[in-house]
Amino acid sequence: MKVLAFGIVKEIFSGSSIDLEFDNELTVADVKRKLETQYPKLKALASYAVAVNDEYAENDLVIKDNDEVAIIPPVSGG
Amino acid sequence: MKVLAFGIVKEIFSGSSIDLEFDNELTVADVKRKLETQYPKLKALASYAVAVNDEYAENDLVIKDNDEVAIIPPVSGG
Amino acid sequence: MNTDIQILDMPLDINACINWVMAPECGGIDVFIGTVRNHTKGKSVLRLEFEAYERMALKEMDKIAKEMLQCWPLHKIAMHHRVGILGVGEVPVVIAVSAAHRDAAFDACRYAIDTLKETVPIWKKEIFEDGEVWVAAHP
Amino acid sequence: MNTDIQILDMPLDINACINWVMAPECGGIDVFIGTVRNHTKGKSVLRLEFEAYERMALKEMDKIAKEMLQCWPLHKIAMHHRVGILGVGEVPVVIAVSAAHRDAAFDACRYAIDTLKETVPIWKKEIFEDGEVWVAAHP
Repeated sequence: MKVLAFGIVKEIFSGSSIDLEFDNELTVADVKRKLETQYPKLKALASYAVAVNDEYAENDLVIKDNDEVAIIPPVSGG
Repeated sequence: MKVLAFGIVKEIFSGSSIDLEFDNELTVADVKRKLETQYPKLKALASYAVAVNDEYAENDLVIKDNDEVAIIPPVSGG
Repeated sequence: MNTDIQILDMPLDINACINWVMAPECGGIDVFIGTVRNHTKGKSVLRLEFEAYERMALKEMDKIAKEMLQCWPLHKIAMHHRVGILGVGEVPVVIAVSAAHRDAAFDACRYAIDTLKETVPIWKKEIFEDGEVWVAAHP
Repeated sequence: MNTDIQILDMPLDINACINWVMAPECGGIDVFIGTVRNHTKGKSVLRLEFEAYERMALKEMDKIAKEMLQCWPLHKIAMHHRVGILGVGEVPVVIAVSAAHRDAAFDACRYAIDTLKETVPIWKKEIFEDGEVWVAAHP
């Protein structure tokens, strides 16, 4: 599964996306858990959300093949 | 005493100013009373204020020679 | 001088107001632009005529600006009001307020237009096809 | 179409936003202009770098505009956000809202910028003389 990174998450991932190992069906909560294990610095953020197909996703959402997954650190536009 | 008129008061006075008879010392309240007798249509306005020397004046202010007196009908700028 | 207050008998320059308040120490600008509406209470408006007791109006606008500067941490205030005959879509008033933080700019700008409409001796006459009326004159 | 929502990597055109929302049926326009401030928390800012998750950001901005149109009687909304490197004094965001009556324009414009800062996936990095920081990233 390709996971897009923005803002500070690009620094944490050392790139604008990573490939996450995807053996069985994953929920958003699963993705967060996996990423936090792999990139502990995520836990130091004030907060972060996961977007699936350009929409903020709840923890229990099941991610499907071809979904676009993105990590959204605290936004600061305007 | 010269009294300036603006907006609808110019129509009530039929001009942009009138001369008010000035026998003894007048307060703002006196001016209002005199004008309302002479121009009863003033009483039909939603309200009106009197300005003396470019400032809104209270009823008990005594008007002096050379003061600039103006009738301020309801404002509607903006 | 951090206020620019003017009464003008020509089209207002919105850009000039914005550029005048803009500054490196500011994070936000709120701008209110009044425009002449083509109808009021269901009647078509052809044009508006604005008249000011100019010296007093400038004084009252200045008071508003001073109050704004006292109440909020603002940087600059531009307040321009037009007089004369204005067609539909033209701009009778522009108020631009800059501040380090946007809340102050929003609050102060709104206070400015609300208070201007209550205290500044400027009057408008609405001209319809079948007559004209001084706004707010009668109950 | 009564909304004009854009993310641009060139200087925003404030005038274009204002002219686009202006209409004969409107009495008031409120405009918020964000500007890059030269300091934050006592430190000098050299420049800002804005990054957007563009497709999602446009969607979220569009949601905000739809909510605004549902909550207030508005005429038109322009919401432009810039990305890339901005110097002090430059404009990252312009929101212009027109309405028949000013209260709706003020309320909706403020809602727009408040909500944009909370939900729209755009990030800014502050660049100082001695380093840089992604705003709001850490507690």
